[in-house]
Amino acid sequence: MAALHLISRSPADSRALEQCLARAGEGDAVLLIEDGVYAAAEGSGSGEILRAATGRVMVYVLMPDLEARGLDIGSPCLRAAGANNSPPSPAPALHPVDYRGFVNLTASHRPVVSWF
Amino acid sequence: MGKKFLFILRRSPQQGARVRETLDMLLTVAAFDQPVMLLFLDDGVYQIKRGQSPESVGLPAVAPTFEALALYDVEAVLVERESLAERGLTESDLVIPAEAIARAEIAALVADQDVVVTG
Amino acid sequence: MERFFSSMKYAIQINSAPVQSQSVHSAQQFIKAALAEGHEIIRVFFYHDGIYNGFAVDAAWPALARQHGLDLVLCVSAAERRGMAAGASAELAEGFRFGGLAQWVDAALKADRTLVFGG
Amino acid sequence: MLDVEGRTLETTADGFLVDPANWDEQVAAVLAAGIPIELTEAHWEIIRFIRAYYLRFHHLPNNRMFVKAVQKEFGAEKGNSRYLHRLFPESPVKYACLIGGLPKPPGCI
Repeated sequence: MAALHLISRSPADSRALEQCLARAGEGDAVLLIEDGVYAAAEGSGSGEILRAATGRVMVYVLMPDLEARGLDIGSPCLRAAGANNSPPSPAPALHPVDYRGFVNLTASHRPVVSWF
Repeated sequence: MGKKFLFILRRSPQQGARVRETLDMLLTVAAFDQPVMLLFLDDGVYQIKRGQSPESVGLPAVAPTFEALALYDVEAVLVERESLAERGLTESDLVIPAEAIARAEIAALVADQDVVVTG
Repeated sequence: MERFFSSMKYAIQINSAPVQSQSVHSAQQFIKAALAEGHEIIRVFFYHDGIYNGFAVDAAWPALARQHGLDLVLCVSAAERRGMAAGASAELAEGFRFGGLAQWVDAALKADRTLVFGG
Repeated sequence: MLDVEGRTLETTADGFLVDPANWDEQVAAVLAAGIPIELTEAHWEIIRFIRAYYLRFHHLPNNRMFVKAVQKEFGAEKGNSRYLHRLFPESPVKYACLIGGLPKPPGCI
């Protein structure tokens, strides 16, 4: 079965997301929770890493945690990371989930790996 | 009802009781005769680096505790080759024998587990 | 609403203190959502600094335990290491009990999934 | 405090020796008498084992690990909880550590 990776640390103080994606397998899922959702924010510097993973892994964002931080999934930040290129790189696909979606992801993946 | 357990250590030593407690968890799983693997990734490879002397600054030594793995029949001790290389280390710098595996092999290893604990 | 997955059994491990990070809250939200989906929480095992949950004034765990009959187990050796175990059973928050690492292994063996919250 | 032939050794509230380096077989005999356990060669074998284990690995096992470790060292006829409980009632690892002059092992209230 494919694994679900949980990222709960901000990319500014942990390389967990990057280090996780370096090992995640084809078809694995990554879920950003808690401060991990900052990877989706402007200036986080994670846009490139996430873009590189697109197609190989599915990246989900826990919406309650994103919204609690005043962010939203359509924020232009991820596009901005590739702004020097022309045409602009497409934003990596981030899939929104709520807690119910989180639970469903844990049911459809095994094992669940928390990266700190 | 057997399960496959993998413990991944990614932190450097001297992070309080944390690694020690994670190791206790692993050894308890082994004492229940469940298949258990240990993988050192990233700064975790420093856990088993030779020549540490934490006692000199009053900190407990963790590296000797890894030598107990063999006593509990934990034979699957793995270390990521790239994590070692990025830190200028080789397998001969380690206090216990660990099988080097490539970064590219880790996804398949993880996917094969039931329970993964990172510490 | 149609459910895509049959009922699952979860073992939950909590590693952080209640005031330390959002993790404890995340775990509680996850547990509520899982129960609402008809899944089962076999046990919540508090390890590392997670043991402080058993001594917190926060009423969220006692309320969850009461409503859903959750088994909340504080690791006795982690509590001892932090000076929180000896004769302290009487001071435990409602719904908690002390247990050994064997309780974690037992839950992980019975569960379909084991999740770890709190770095 | 523990008095052993004129020496006064510091102990914890639970009766464990504070400094494992102060331990010798006379100290062990006094510690065992306080439980009380009458030491036989079978006890000594286990006590010497757990001391060597602690000094080598800087680690103390819980009960479950202890049984497994003894099993690996001495075989299944000794590495089982019945045998160990006969020697050290209640908690084998706790009393083996106590008599061996080691700190209190994890997981015993």
